[in-house]
Amino acid sequence: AEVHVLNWKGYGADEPWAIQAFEKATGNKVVNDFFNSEQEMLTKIRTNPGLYDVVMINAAFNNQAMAEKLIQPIDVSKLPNYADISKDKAGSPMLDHDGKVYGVPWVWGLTALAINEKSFDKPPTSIAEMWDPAHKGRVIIRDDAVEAVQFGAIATGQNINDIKDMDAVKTKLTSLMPQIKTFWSSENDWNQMVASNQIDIGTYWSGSADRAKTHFKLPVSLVIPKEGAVAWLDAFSIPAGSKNVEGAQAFINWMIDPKFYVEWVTKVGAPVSANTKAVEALPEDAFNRKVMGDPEVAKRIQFQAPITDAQREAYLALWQQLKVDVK
Amino acid sequence: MAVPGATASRSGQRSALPLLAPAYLWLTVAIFLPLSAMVFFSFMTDLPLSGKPWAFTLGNYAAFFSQSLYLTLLLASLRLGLEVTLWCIVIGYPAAYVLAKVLKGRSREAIFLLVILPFWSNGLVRIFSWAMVLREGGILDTALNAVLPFKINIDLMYSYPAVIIGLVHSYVPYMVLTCYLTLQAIDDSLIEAGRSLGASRLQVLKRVIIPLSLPGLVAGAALIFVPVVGSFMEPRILGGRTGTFYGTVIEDQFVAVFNWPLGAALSFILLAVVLVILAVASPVLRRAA
Amino acid sequence: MMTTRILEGLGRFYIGLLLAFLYLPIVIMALMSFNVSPFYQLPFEWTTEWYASLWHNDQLIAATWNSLEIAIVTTVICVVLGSAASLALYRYEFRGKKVLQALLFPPIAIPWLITGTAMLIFFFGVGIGRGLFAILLGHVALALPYVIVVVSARLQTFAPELEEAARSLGANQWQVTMRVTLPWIMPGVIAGGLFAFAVSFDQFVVSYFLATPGQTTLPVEIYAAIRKGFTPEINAVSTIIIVVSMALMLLTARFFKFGGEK
Amino acid sequence: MAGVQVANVSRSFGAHKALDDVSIDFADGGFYALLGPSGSGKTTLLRQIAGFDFPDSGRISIGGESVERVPVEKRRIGMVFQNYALFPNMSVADNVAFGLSVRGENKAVIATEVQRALDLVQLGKLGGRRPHQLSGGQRQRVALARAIVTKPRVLLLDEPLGALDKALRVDMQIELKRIQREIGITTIFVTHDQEEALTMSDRIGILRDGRLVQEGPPEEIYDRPKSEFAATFLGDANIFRGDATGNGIRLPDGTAIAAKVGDRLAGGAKASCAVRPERIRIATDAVVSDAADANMLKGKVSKRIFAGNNSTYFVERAGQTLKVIVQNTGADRLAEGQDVVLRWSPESTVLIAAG
Amino acid sequence: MAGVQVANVSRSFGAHKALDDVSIDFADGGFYALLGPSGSGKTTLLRQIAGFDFPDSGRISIGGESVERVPVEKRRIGMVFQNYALFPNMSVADNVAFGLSVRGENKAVIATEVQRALDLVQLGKLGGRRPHQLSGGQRQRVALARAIVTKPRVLLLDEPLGALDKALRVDMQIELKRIQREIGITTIFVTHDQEEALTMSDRIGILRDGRLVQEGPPEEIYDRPKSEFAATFLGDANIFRGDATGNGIRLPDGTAIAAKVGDRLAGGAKASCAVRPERIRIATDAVVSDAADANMLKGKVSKRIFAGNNSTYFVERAGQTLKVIVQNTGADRLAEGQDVVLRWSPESTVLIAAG
Ligand SMILES: Nc1ncnc2c1ncn2[C@@H]1O[C@H](COP(=O)(O)OP(=O)(O)OP(=O)(O)O)[C@@H](O)[C@H]1O
Ligand SMILES: Nc1ncnc2c1ncn2[C@@H]1O[C@H](COP(=O)(O)OP(=O)(O)OP(=O)(O)O)[C@@H](O)[C@H]1O
Ligand SMILES: [Mg+2]
Ligand SMILES: [Mg+2]
Repeated sequence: AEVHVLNWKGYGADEPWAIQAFEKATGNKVVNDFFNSEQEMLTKIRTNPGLYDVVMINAAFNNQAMAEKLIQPIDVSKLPNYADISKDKAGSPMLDHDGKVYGVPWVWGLTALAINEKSFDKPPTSIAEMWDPAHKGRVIIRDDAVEAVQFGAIATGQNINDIKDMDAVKTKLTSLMPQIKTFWSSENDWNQMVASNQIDIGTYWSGSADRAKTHFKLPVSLVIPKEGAVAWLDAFSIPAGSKNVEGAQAFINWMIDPKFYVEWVTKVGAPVSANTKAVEALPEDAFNRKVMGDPEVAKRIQFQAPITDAQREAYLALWQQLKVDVK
Repeated sequence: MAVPGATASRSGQRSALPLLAPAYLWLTVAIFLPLSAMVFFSFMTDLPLSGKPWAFTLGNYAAFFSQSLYLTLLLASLRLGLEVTLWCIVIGYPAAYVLAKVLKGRSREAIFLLVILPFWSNGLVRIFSWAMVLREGGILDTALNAVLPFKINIDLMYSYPAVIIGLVHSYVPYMVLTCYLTLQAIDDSLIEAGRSLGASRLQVLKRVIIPLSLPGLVAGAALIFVPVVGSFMEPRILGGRTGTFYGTVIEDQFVAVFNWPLGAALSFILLAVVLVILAVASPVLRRAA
Repeated sequence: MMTTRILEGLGRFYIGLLLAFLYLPIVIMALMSFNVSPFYQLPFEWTTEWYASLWHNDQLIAATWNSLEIAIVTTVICVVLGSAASLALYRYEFRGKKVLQALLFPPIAIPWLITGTAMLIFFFGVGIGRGLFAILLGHVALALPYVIVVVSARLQTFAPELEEAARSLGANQWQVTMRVTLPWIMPGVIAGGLFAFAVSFDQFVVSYFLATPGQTTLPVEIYAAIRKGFTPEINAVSTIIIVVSMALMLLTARFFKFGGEK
Repeated sequence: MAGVQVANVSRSFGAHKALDDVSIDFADGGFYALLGPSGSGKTTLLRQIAGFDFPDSGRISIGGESVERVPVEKRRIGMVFQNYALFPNMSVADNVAFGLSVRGENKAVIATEVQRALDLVQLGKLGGRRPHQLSGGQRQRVALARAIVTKPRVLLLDEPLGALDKALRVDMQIELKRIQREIGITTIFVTHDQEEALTMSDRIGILRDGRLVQEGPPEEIYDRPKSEFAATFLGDANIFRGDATGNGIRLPDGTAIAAKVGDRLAGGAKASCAVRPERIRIATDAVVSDAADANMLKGKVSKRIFAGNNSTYFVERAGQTLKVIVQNTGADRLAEGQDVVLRWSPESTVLIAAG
Repeated sequence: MAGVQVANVSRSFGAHKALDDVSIDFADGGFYALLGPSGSGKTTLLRQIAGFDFPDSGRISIGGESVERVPVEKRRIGMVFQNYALFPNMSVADNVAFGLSVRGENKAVIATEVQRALDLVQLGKLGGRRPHQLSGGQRQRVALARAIVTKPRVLLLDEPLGALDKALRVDMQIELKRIQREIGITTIFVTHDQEEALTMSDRIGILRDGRLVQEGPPEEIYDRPKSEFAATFLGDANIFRGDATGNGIRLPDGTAIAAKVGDRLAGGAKASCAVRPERIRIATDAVVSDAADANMLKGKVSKRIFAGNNSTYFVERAGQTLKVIVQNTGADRLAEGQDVVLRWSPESTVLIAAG
């Protein structure tokens, strides 16, 4: 049977070696489809009922998908590896509703800072580095309203899920705009900018930074600033109307398996697995184990909670205004 | 030359129908009906698709007027469209003229096709290549510094000029093509007649050739101006910080916040503005012809 | 006489400049397909590894073929339907003609993103669904207005008494069209066809919405690939396409006259 | 074959009446010349018959059958356009072959017919050229060959020989007449060459401002014009205006002019007499030669213009310039300023009611 | 103003020599007619003078100055194109105004000049029309008005009156001559109307296959053609071929024809005699009238063709058809089949060396 998987492109689930092994082991054939934004992902499930068997959903969106009845509860007893998932993640209220599991935590990561190693003798520790006039025109951030605003919240010492002082965020971000070279929207953008030595510092995803260093051998390293960072959790769900639930379960289980994870990290570079066993299978000094597993770090990071449409639109309005003002 | 409706008047609708029907049926099914659905959505508070309650509203259109942002961006986009169109005319028209009236023989056909060909490469790949050329330490920078005795820093990337360059590059073949089509049809004896009456080449160009090639010029200008006003890909990638335009905010509504009703309303406002501009321009242009 | 020669020389020079401008990114694209770094990094290091890996990238190759097929079919359909419609708009006077002409602009003016979403929803609603057929449906609709606009521009230069002459010689409407009108507007038809091909072949947005997994087109593949990390395989495949089409075009240029005749 | 009936046809362009209630019966197999000043509606009339344009009122029949609903291509006409309308994208031979080839004629037959038609218009060797590589006269001949090669039942010729030199024109005239007689094509021919109209046609129609002024066989129109306009438009005429007497008119200065041709008019009415310049004999006043010439006037030669086979003398008389044509037989010329006597017979004088 | 010198100009299109070593001196202020069969190179020659096209060899000067490097717009010419070349995008008035307006003339001046030019070509009321709304002759007149309104120093007219009826044509001829005389424009005029060429021009040049065949004042060319071609091309001629005698030729059947005009030829050489049809007197054989006519032949009338002011009799004689033109003075006609005697004087007979 076929398992239709909807995920970001190049995000583990489409690694040829993994798929090959999975297909060999379970007899299911994997068909990958990709999205470029969460909204698009939702649209795709909405307009293709019954097409997908597995969908990767950021935990912050799980609630919305469930409310729209786009996804179905998952029988976690069919997933042997589910037991190894760290309790704080497996029990997340973002994924479990009415005692039913709607999302299986897969990996988590950070939106933190990444630096061009060539531009720094010593890695910076503060988020304020981005505002340093020395980096004028050599800063890059993602073209994403929610992320930008939450980032501003961190820079102004606020809770990203409960921003009280929007004006402070706006002022902070306004003063950042002139520093910026351009906005990135894909890993490739970031990597190209570094490769051609056009930037010093910018926001980046932890998994991507890892990939840039490990896989592409670029002079990139991740910095988790002392003010904190935005964390996100990605989880797998099974869309309502899936025609191959069994295959979907097998696939999800495969994805949270330590064996796959270790291979993924070594060959490609990846975020941190939600499976504690998987993380433990990494070498002691692995970044995902040593830094990301550091309790000091854990204290500093803030997980993204779901946000309402109204908030999202307000963030977008703010973001667009900032971009227009800088023109 | 064109004698409008010389053979026409009599037959009208009935004769036109079989020729028009296939094209317009196709357009109806694949564009007009879907867009009508969008028009419908643009008057809703929310998409029915999303499973949330919805109601009719004019709010999406009101949003355009309540926030100065949209108007600012629309004007910026119109200016962008105008500038790109002008550059395309400035660059493309002479090339079309040379192709149509100066070059003769085989090389003409070959060059003509060569002009179109870049078009067949992927737009994104082309934009990335431009980044390579325009950035600091890129091809242009290196090449100029190799030639010039003094050191200059060329970093056009992520700026308004970069957007213009990228868009002009993408659209200039339209202008070359459409102008060529009408220029080539101008009888040489008209040019000769103009010069025998004492008009210099430039005057002949202005008074005879341009008016006669106007249909092509107008078609080309419309085919460039219209999509450029709504473009978002090139501005986003090449414009960097300054690359926010009307098209990009529409894109945001669709991609980032899933507010299709607002996105649709914004695009229909754009469409209306563009159509009004074309409608106002066409009689002016016709009079010039 | 002298000035004529000088002007001709200037003309050639100018065309050369234009071609240089047009081909600059293409050349870079081709060069980068031979560069080791996937991030357009210099210094240039020669490799053919991207061509080799392209060879094994079945998905990319399949997508390329899909794109080619769709573009060719789109071109043929657009040229036929578009030329017919242009002729009707040129020949006949009837009520509503202005409206029909104005209707050509929405497909061009509305950002493809919106059109694409609209198509997705509508096709989903009426049961056409997604897939290559839906993509074709969409591409033809997007390219048709271009063909009609271009062919109409050329038709405006046509002298109607030629049609009259042909009819006086006993040619019926079809023969008049095929043997007198069409040869005159041929440059426009060919140009329209080239546009249609370009619109379809480089069409990302609409294809993106309408493609089903496993059945994609080249631009969709490229866009998706860019999220992951751009590989110069894309440059490689683009280079191959350009080189092959250039060869084909220059070959055909030897056999056909694009200028029409005076 | 087929005659063409034009009945009460009118056609306006905006406020301008290009054709105004025109009725002509073009007899089957006849050769008909249409004459008229520039802009008088000749081309417009041909276009109505061909079916490119439609009358505002009136009807047109070909072969007895109304053609209102018959499209151009079914009317079986051949037409030479005033501006030729050659197909620019085809060679000369393909232009000529067009009519046969749309009919689905056999290739070999077409090739022979086309070559024959090209030979006929003396362009046998230029079949491979494109129209833009031809001279004006060559183009016109291609248009002619193209129109006749299909052997239409009605041939509409809009100044088909206007760009040809005299010798070629005569050759073409002979060929046209031959073809027209052989297959009995009804031919309607617009020309500005009067000699051509007079020598070739069975009948002539004269249009003026969209109206048919006079119609009839060439000699009748030439010898008995019904109006001053007809008299001066076809051929040349000296016009005298005065009051009708029983058998002619009396000029204001009292001179009587006798006329034996044309209208019979009651005495006293305003009337004109028309006399062809070649009918007047000119002599130095001393000589009296022929008593049969009842009309005589005195005058003074003001100018002589040489025109090949004849010369025209302009003679001043009572404020009027009279023209006299004299064949250049090699005899002595009259000098300018010489006093002369003009004589002509009443049989050469046409009486026309003033109108 | 300025004369035009064409010296040894040649121009080929591919293998075809459209102009072959042509030299003509168009005198300043002269009125020059170019004649020649269709395709003989007349338009090509005008285009060289105008500067649209360049000679392969030879040189052209205007006003004594070589114009090789002078672009068209600086040559100060006016041209009427064979196909008119009116600007389709401009009204009639704007077409005519074009030349003045590119010169930066004052608006009011332009308006007056344009109206005057349009009145002159009798189109005063049609200034607002577009060219495609005009009849053929009207278009031609617009082209003429457009060319003369700028008062050029050289006027190149390529069949400028070909689409006009006789009356209008005569009016235009008069106007053209008047303008040309008033401002002394050097005028070069292509026409197929022989009468027009003969009556209007100071000199005539005849082209054939790209070569200049003969050149001179009208009467000289008409009365003393230097070749059979010139004799038959301009006007009509009866040609007799035989062996030269001291004062004429002897036909193969032994008849002698006396000639007093043209070349002096040694006895025995092949030669021709040309006689204009209007110089021959035709009579029923009984009557003997004038002893001065040394040449006499007998024949039989085979046909008579009416051509308005004259008629042509075709007379068969020894396998040759001779033409005789008789003015239509109203006298009795000869019947077809009648035996006749033809007479003409040696002064009317041109001796031409066989070539
Ligand atoms: N572009 C061309 N290519 C080939 N031959 C040409 C071209 N232009 C003219 N010719 C030939 O040159 C010759 C002279 O042409 P030209 O137009 O001068 O003739 P013309 O004397 O004006 O004749 P007409 O009285 O028919 O207008 C013709 O035989 C014509 O076919
Ligand atoms: N499309 C039009 N719009 C307005 N007037 C027109 C149009 N076509 C023709 N006319 C006018 O109708 C009249 C008759 O034109 P037509 O072409 O029949 O003249 P014609 O007798 O053929 O003249 P010519 O001998 O000059 O060719 C002219 O006065 C002309 O200006
Ligand atoms: Mg006419
Ligand atoms: Mg010519």
